Amino acid sequence: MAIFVDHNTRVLVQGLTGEQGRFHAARMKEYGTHVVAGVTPGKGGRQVDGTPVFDSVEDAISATDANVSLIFVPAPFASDAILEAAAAGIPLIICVTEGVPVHDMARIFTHLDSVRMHSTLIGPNCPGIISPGKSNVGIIPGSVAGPGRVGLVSRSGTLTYQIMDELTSMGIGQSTTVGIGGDPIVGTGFIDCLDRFEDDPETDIVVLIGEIGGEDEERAARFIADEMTKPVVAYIAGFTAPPGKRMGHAGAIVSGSRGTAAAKMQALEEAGVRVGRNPSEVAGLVAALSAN
Amino acid sequence: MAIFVDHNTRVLVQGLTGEQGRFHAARMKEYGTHVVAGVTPGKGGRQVDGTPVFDSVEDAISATDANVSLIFVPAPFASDAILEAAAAGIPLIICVTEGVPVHDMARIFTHLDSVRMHSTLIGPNCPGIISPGKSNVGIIPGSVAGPGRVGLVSRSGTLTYQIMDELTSMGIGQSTTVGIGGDPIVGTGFIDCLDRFEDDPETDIVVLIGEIGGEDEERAARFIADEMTKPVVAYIAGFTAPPGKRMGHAGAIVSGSRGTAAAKMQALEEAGVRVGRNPSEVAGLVAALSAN
Amino acid sequence: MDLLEHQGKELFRRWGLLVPEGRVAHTPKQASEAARALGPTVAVKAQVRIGGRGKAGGVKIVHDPEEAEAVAGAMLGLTIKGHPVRRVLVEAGVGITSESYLSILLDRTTRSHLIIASARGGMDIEAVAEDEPEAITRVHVDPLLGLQTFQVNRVLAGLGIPAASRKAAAAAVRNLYRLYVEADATLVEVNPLIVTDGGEVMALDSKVSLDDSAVFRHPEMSGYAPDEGVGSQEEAAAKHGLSTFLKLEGEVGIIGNGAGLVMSTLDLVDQVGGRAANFLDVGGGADAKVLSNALQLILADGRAKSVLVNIFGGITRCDLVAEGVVDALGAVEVTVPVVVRLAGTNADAGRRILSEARHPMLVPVGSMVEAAEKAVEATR
Amino acid sequence: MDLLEHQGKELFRRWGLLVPEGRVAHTPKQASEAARALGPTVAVKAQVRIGGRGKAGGVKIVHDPEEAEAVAGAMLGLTIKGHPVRRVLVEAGVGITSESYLSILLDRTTRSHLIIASARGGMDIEAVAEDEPEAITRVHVDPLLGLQTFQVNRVLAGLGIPAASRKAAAAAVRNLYRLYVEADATLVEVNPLIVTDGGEVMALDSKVSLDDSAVFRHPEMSGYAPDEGVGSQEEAAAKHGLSTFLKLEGEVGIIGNGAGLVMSTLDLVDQVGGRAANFLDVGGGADAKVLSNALQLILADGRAKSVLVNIFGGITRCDLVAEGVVDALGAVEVTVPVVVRLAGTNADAGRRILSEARHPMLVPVGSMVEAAEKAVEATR
Repeated sequence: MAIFVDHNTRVLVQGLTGEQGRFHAARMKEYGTHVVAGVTPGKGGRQVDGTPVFDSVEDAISATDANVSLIFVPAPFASDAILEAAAAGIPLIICVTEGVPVHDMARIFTHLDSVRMHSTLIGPNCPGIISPGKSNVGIIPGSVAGPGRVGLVSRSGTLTYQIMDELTSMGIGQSTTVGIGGDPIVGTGFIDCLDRFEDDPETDIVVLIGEIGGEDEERAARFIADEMTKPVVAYIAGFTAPPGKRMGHAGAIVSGSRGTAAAKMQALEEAGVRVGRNPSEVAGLVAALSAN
Repeated sequence: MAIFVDHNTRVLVQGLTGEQGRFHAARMKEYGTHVVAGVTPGKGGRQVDGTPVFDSVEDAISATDANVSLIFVPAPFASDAILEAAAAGIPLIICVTEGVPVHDMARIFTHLDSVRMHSTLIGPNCPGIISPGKSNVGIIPGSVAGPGRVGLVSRSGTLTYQIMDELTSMGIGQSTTVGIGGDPIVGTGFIDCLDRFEDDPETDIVVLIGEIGGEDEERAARFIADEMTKPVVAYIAGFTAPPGKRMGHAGAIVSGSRGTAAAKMQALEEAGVRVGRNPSEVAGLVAALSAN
Repeated sequence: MDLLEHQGKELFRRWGLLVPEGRVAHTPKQASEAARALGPTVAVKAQVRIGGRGKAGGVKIVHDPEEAEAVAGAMLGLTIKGHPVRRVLVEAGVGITSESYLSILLDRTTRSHLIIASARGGMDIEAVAEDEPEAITRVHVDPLLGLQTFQVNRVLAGLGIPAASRKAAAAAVRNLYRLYVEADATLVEVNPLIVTDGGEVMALDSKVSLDDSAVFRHPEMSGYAPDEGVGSQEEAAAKHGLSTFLKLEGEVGIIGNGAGLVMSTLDLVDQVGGRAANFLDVGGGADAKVLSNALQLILADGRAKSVLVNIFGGITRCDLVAEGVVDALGAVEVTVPVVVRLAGTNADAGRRILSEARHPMLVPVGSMVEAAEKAVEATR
Repeated sequence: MDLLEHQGKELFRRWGLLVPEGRVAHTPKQASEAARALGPTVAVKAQVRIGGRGKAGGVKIVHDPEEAEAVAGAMLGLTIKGHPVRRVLVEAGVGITSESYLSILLDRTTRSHLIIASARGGMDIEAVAEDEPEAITRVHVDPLLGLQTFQVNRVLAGLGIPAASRKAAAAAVRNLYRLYVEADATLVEVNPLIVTDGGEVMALDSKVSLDDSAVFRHPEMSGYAPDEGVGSQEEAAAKHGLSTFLKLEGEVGIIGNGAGLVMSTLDLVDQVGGRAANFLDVGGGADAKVLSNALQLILADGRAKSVLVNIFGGITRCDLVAEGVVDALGAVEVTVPVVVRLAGTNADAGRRILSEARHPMLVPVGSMVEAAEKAVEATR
């Protein structure tokens, strides 16, 4: 099973003809991911490393039965790319692009919320999703992942690779790692991912990697307390971040007294979540749970 | 049971202080409908015939637990009134107002389609809903209705009264009559009403009263064929309407070869619906079915 | 409200679409003057609110002012499918390298906006849709989200615009969508949308329908409403606030309350072998004055060989309706039967008023079917 | 991007909100000239990107140009919560009859826009929300639907605007919302929004944050970006494309790849008893040049008593990172320990490069925890 992506995943890459798109598509194929199409308006008919390019998502789906769209197009065009993929009815859209304006995302989020729309959006500004040994859609280095029964969901990139790497080197594999992205508004939040992991028979333990800003971790904590039976281990980055300063990610900012790491950790611990103080501690907590 | 409105219906009237609102609220109360509040911005604190008036729908709901909003405000303000009622989360909104711009309705329809919105809109340009003996919300004259087990759903007003009157005078009462309205875009179409009648244990037979324009009757026919077990009798007005001419209702217009009464009748008959050629024939068909 | 070609093009211009230079002429003389200013080669086009004028001789290309004057003279005498030609549009000729079809309309089924594009310009699009469905591109636009770039790209592909004119065509598509939304149109059609020999993208024809319900937002557009001419029945109806009046071809005058009921009455008249002379809905809550005006309007026209008044009283009170009928019968000379059927609120009182009037032309009846039969019978 | 008060007011004016007449002064002399033009009574207000300047002496009312000059002179020497005052805004005095609070911000929880209104103007709104929650009105606006009339009415009720100024206040609310959307703001705050003694509705202060990601749509607004002064560390970072650089108060210089990992590194340094001197994310796929620049930037500042380089190679290659580190160590004199932890892609090759460099200040370590400990230890 795993969640979101697996052996049946057929990826089209919006922006395949760009430098980033081409580079990561090649890495994904190397990993064994089925990359079946690229889309760049006006460049239909070409090929990139053997993958056919189409003018539109609609054309690409008709020709290749792609069921996931991975977006690498530059920020000014990313909103249009997301809306095109959604209009074409593709079930899963993963947007890696960083720097999508937040007003665009507010509109897109509201639009995708319509009952007529049937697409799940991951990101933007996210590293993508990997189900180790099955499919790798995005920029997560496959080398840090190993197949197993721990699910990860995270707002960040390299920090997640760090934790995956520690787990893998301890012999603890992962069912799926989902990078939901570091922007103030992302298409899919922690809760939806936790819900899927809870329902996934191939996941035993879930790791949530949060950071300062917003209150998604607090809401996730309530969800865990109310709805989850599987153990959850968490990590929160940004305890030392000063208020009002954006810590790299557009969404990682403490506003006044809101969005602090301390508040998030407290909420999670009150929900029964074990919170590690650094990546190694997180790995250790997961290892202890796995041993049971 | 009945559908949409019954003994538990508590009506607030948006535009109660206007001439129309006041007149029809009085008639509704006379019928026994619970009219609990009025809303007119800037006129909060007044009373109209003993009914308290509030500045906003939110205030009115807090104070009176109203669960249906009936809208009589003039067309330029009707869209705002609908959106206010929906934002306040009222489950059922009935808009009597005629002349709401169709672009406004396209936007409102899309908005109400969001999974975050929980309101059903009937109308605009509709006569409302009556569940005889229980509740009368709108402008349908209570005198033509009698309680019973026939459900009616219609795009028109007086034509429906005519058919109700013929049924009632033959001793055939109604569970609920829903006037969905005569505009090109209405909040709730035939199918949703048919679905509710199908599920309503107090309804045995359904009468569908359509007219030229659009293809809602054709879609209703498919729904009847696929989903309904209860017998349906139909009537279509406008066989003699010339193409391109608007027959009173903004939605009653044959465009090219589309939206003709003949096509609608054929679709309904192919779905097993008995179609009467005039109101009396419709009443006769229902009587025959009732006798079985 | 359907606009004339030149009115639609006024809107096109206002929203940044290119159209040929042109002038409206009400007389042959004005047409020749326009041809002198815009020519030598100009198009003379009859301005009527109906399609198919080309086949009916409503569009001519001429090469000098004298020819323009002669052609306009002939055209201004024409009646195309019942629509008299009261003005012509004289337009400068343009060199065409390609013709496409572009329209935006309200799609009732999906409750959204629909853009239709085709490279088969200048043809009957319904016929193209029938014969070559793959030659038609359909793009639905979400009313809240609005037109997106990827959709413009789809439309451009459908239009088959040459690469050099893509940018201009994209602007035309965006401008047309803005017009459609901002002017509260229910249809905007450009057939053909051309690429000129200079690479410009231009609307050679226009068909625009505006939402009557939204005129309050566009008071400046109320001037586009059809001007049916002084003294016409439509003008009289409008003057009496009877806005849902429609002239038809038959001989039975029809008055009723409620659009559905009136349509149903027309159908019944047809079923028993007659034809309606008009559609007239007096609306909800009509009083004696409204009824009297409505009846006098139908009687004054002289085409009706009988009149059918069909009222189902809800808010409308049948006693007031009856008073209105009697008032009208007293006010004008009545030479045709007036069949009146009253039901609902105060119907008994109404029927009493009618029978007490004892007017020889007044025919009170009990049911809709009987009303239709009596009214049609009287026309024979 | 947080704007200064006068920049926010520039936007207010552009979007039709009233603000007092005012001039920016960079010198006491300019302030006295402004006071002469706008006075006699003017407000002199320090322009800093931080709240609470009033209590810090950053806002003064003065009554003649000489006083203005003196006050501005004192103010231009101030540093308010670490923000040096580089300019003041001199504004004409206005008569106030009421003060309200109005703001619009992105509500991350509902993914929609949130308008906050209160009749308690001129106060700390978080304190009002705490003490008198019923004095705060919150209205969520759907991002696709936009601001509706009923919502404006709710906001006006919350603002407590007197009836005579309702229309002006409604326009102010609508204009502020337009600004918020059209300028891609994430926060617009007016505290206080006043009614003047003439009944006008005016923004007496402004707080505006724009979305950095949307600057490509508003190139004219890029000039609002903080000008940290020539020769500053921020300027140097920006010059090298290291845009996610943030100066902090501590003594351990931090370089890492990925925002989460860098935050995590800062936290670890804190956990083992140190404090970070900066936040510096070199981003994805950094090469030797980027790393060398980043390291030289931190070393040049002189505040760091040690530097911690923490790289998890994904797209980033650790061998290139190591080359960059070695390059920087060769390019400048290094007097503080540089602790380097490499993991992921090509980490072994990277570690080999480091050890072969045999630089006395270079401290290769195996884990993040060890890295933090070594780096903090070195600062003692």
